[in-house]
Amino acid sequence: MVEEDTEIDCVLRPMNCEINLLSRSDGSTMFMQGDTTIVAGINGPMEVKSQKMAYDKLSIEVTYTPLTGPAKVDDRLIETYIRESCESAILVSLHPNTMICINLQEVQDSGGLLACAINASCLALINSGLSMKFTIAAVSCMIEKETGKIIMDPDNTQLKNAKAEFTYAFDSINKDIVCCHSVGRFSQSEFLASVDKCKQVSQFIFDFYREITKKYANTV
Amino acid sequence: MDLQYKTIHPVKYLQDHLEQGIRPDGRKFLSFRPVSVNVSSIVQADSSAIFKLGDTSAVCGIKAELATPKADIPDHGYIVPNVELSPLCSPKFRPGPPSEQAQVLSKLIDIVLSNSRALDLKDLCICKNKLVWVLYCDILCLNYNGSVIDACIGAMIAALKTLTLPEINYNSETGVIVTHPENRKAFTVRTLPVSASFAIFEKQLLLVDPSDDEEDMSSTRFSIVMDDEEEICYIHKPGGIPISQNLLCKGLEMTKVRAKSIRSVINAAISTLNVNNIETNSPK
Amino acid sequence: MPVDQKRINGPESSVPYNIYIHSEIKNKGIQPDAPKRHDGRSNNELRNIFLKTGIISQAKGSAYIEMGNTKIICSVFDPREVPNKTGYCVQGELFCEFKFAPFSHHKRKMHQQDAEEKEYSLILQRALEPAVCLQEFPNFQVDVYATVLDNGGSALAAAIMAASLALANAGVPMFGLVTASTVGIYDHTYLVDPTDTEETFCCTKSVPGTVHNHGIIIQAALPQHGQISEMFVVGSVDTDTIVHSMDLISEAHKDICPLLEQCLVKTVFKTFRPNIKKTDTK
Amino acid sequence: MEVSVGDVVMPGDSLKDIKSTKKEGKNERENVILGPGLRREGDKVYVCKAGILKRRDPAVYYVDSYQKRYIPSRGENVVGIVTQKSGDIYKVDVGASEQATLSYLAFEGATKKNRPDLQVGDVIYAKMLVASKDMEPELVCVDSQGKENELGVLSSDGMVFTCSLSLVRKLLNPECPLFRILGRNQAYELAAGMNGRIWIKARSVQETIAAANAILAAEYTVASEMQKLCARIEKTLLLVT
Amino acid sequence: MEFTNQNKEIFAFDWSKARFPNVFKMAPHIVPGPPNTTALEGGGERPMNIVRRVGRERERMLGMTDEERAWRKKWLDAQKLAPEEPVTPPGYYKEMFNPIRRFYKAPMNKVQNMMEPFLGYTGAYVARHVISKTAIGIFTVYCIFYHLKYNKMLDLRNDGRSRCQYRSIEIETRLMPHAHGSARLRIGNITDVLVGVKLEIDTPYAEKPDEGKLDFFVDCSANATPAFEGKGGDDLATEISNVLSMAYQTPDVFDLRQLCIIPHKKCWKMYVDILILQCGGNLFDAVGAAVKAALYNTEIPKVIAATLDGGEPDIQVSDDPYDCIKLDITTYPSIVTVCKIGDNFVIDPTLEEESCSAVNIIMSVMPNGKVTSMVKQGYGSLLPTTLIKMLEVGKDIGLKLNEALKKTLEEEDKLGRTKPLCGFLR
Repeated sequence: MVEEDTEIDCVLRPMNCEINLLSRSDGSTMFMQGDTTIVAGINGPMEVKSQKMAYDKLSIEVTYTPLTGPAKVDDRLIETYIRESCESAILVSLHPNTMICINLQEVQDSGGLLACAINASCLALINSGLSMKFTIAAVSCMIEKETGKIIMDPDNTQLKNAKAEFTYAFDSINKDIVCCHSVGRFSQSEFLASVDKCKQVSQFIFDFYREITKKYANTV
Repeated sequence: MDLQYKTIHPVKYLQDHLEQGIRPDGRKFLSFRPVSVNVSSIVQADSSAIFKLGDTSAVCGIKAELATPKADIPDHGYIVPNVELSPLCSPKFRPGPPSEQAQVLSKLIDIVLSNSRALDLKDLCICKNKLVWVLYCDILCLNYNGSVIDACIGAMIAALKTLTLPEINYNSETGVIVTHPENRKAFTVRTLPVSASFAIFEKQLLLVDPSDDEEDMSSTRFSIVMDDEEEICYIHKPGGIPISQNLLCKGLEMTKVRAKSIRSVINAAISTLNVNNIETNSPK
Repeated sequence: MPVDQKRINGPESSVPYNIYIHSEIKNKGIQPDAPKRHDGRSNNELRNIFLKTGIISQAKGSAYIEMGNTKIICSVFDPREVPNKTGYCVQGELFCEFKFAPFSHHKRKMHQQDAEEKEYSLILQRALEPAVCLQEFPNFQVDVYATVLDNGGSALAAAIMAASLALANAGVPMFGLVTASTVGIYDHTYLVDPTDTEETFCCTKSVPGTVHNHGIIIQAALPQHGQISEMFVVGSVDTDTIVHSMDLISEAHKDICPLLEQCLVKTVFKTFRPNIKKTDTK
Repeated sequence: MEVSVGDVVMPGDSLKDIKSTKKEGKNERENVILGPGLRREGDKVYVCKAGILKRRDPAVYYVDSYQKRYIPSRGENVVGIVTQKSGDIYKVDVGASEQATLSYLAFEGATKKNRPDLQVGDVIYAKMLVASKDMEPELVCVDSQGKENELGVLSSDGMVFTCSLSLVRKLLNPECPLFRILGRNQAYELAAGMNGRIWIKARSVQETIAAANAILAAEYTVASEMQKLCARIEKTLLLVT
Repeated sequence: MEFTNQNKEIFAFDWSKARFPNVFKMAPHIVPGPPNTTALEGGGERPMNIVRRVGRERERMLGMTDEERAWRKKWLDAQKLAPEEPVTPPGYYKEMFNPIRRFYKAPMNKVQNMMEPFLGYTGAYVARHVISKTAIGIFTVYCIFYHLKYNKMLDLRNDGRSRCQYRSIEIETRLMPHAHGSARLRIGNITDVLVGVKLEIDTPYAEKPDEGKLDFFVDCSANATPAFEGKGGDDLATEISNVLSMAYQTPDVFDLRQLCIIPHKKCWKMYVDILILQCGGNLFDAVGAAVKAALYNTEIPKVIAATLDGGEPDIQVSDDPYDCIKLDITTYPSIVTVCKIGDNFVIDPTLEEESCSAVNIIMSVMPNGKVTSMVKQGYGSLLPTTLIKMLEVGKDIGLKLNEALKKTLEEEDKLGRTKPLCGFLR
């Protein structure tokens, strides 16, 4: 319903988002970060199957479907990251005995897939109107092999000469680390530097969220 | 009385302990459980290790087999780590295909192996394009009491470190393979990645090496894997409440100390094995 | 075969290196007529048994058994409702799962239960059922999981004993302890408590055309009641041989039963008098 | 980030200067009411839904947000579909996570002997009596005086369609001119449930569909353009008939 | 003394009773001491010894006074039986026999009394005993007879079979023209099993390069019994296929080497598919026999050319359907279930009998009498002696079953290919 095509900053790849595009879901979004594209849909709160019921909180089920082939072990890890991150963002105690399903479909992967998936699910959550403690923004970055430079939001070509790759998610209140994933070996100082850099950049994503919300809030 | 209290009010039970500055198993907040390692106890496996972290224990057995390499990386062998959280180790698990948790654990271990570059897959090549080794590392959790990833990584690394492979002669023209089981060569492991797990409770309270109950009731958990050179191989925090950078730094410092001690335990276990080997071999 | 998407997969096919070992080295052979077996035992001698209970803290009851190279760990959990069951059932149920660890065998085992493991699970269940007071927990089932870490022969018999110890350790009401032992038969040689090489030797090695006895007999019994709870024969043996080996096995049971009892007594002592320093039995 | 009334807010934002409009001669301490989308933690008030922060006198704060899934809330009128009859209750699907219950006796003039004739599949307009996160929601078709008061079974000639919850809120806002404008030239009956379900019945099928489309189109139309929207709808209707 | 008076009355009433007090009256005079009157009237105690010390020789010899001699004389006189003596005192009978005996003796006493006038006392006495003892004897015989007739001991089952008897077995082979071998077997018109054998070319296992593969697959159709619906039959199916694969495991029975085409490269893989159509008890035996029958008529196509062409195997299979190899079933075992019910064993149990038994053993017996596999089923346990007995029974039955099966199959084979198909798959 809303097309957003603004280049926020040269640090991050251009973000692009269309929300509420699935009519049957309670909240949905298609989120692009550069060429990496993910469609996320949320259903719920709805009734739980008895074996997965948590009597004191909302349970979250995440299904990630890769572009080709059936879901593999690798995708389970992405699902875990998204489930646990979303669980921290949602006010789970408000809806006991119920569950929500977050369905993610990879459309294109050109680097930073995990970050893109987390951002997409956060946007879908905002769209669904579920009560949340805060929003989360995920940023990926890498350390270049030769120069040791930190490159924000790298794409696939840049990633080829990466020494290490990080994905962080931050909350919108204190900008603390919600989730953290890394690939490759790195030293402590490199790690801390990358956290700092990503933390700064995450503000752009939060601003982007606000921008999107503003767009549709005004029309409704 | 203690037991009843624990079953009726599990959360309050833990909170009361934490308020008193002690954990239910009597440890301080920042003290790790004792580690013990036992290597090469399983005869049928090519190499094996049992890693105990307090109650938590995991056993890793490695079976080496032969296969043809992938076409795009013809000189790379395979390493296939799989974690099995069988119903044996905890009432949480049911028989059947691996649970999501087991799948995530397997993947994490796979990531740690590739991140740390502890082994070079080229070492597993016997004949380029034709024959390579496949190392099936099966990690079996025997007792599930928290920080399982630490135990799994420990068991796997100790097993890999003691792995020896028999000499294989491959005739690339006829395709005949001959194994010489007497000439076993040690497999090089470049570094020993060691993992440490942490649990965070409300008000940013940091607990190291959490037990199963502590893990369940914690607000968030994270694990750090470090190698010999104090380089970080993996930082894993799947979600949960946001934590500050300082807390992570504290975790990093703790990991450094912990990694050193675990490494010495593993090395000690391996050296006793070598001593035994020499002793048994010498009379002959 | 469909690829298992829930595990990390290696190459599509791989072969163990053992099959390429030169046949001269491989066939060291077992002489059935030799006075001593290849591990230095006499034919009727059992291997040393090491038993320990309560090694899995998360389980209600657990036991670990080591017989020579065979290492088995077994755990028992609280009764839970029988899943997918409608209606009342007077007797409780035992659910047994027997699993070889992938690395426990000469040949790598797959993760899924294969036919052999399923069969062994059933045998395990049938061996234990007569010993458990099933009427004590109607409509509920007790889960017993046994995993073979290292298969040095007679794994099933060891698993049965470990499981009965674990059940006792868990406080499941029982009529008596279950002991089990294996006899390998080759011609007129009876090998009590065979190792894995002896097992394969007894199972397969036979000259076609001749009518040798060969096979494996596993028997589980409640020695305190003189009852046989399970009997399992595979191979090709005549009934006289079976009868003879049953005698041999009952001799073995008499030796094993006190070991199990001792182990349990020690566990009880440890629980009530934790200060007493424990010593290992071998 | 601190926000104030009228801003677009995001979950995690905290509210600046919450105060009640002080009126002369009244008590200084007046209660501040936090509506949907706001929560208090310690002495701070946080936003928990994305939308526009609004305020009504004397001191009611709430977030106007977009939402599709209905979360039951006490006292709201909803449109539901009967899915099951069991014992002395009906189960009614209101689009929430659980089905709501509706007692046989919760109808005007219903007694143990005189039961209402409700079939599975009937559409009802009911009031939410009990709505708690831990309990099954419960509906009634009578008001506190025991009168029907427009609640009850809706005729099967009408049409039920779903829309977002925010649209219903917008339509039911007294300032929204849509129903008035639509009603000038067309006769229609309408029941709008807070659960995002609207039941509508006009003279003919065409008119019913046209009115429904007008309502759905109103989601993205500002109040000033509603006149135009209705005119367009009427024009198409004339063409059809 | 009041006695006379009393005596008269009694005398008038019952003569024999009247004598009694007189005899007894003497006793207190013979032996000094307080007369034990309670023993007279009261019926509760045993009759006292009226002889007292006079009864003993030694005491009699001790200096007797004249008075005593008189007494003795009197006593001796009293010892002489009067014609109406001996007299049975009232209560004597009651004392000698307990109430139960009195009860069951009563009718015969009556009979005896009735016969006495005709046969005299002795005759009546003998007759009475002969009659009663014979009656008891006949009764016992009848009891035993009934016991045997209506108990297991009679070796009869509720369908009229004896313990070691099979229900009628029907076998039809070669009824599926597309399979390499097939058989259908019915036991007692209830249990119904269909077996098909299929062959495929496959690569052998790396560790057994010169062996083929034999695979048993059991499918429990949900039509057989409602319990098999869904996954209900899976356990039973695994159990049956396990028993089969164990029975055929040893090379003495089935040499997998005969399925080899080119070692390391190609071999036959034999699929034995078993479909359970109806379940009426004794599935294992039915499946075992059906598999044996199916294997009997299995025809392995002849490989006419097997060459290694540059490492790649090249195989040509004969097109002629008559050009084939048959399997030698002389070593194949048949499966016997011995079902323990109570203290006895039955063969070929029906469903009801199966549900009654706590233990049954399933054994596969080769035609030479060797056991290739044995498993116990059921939740019960056994005594070693019982087990051995069951083994013997099973072995005997297995031998007979093998024999009968072989004969039947040969007979059917004689019919040749022209044999009309009468199975349900026509």
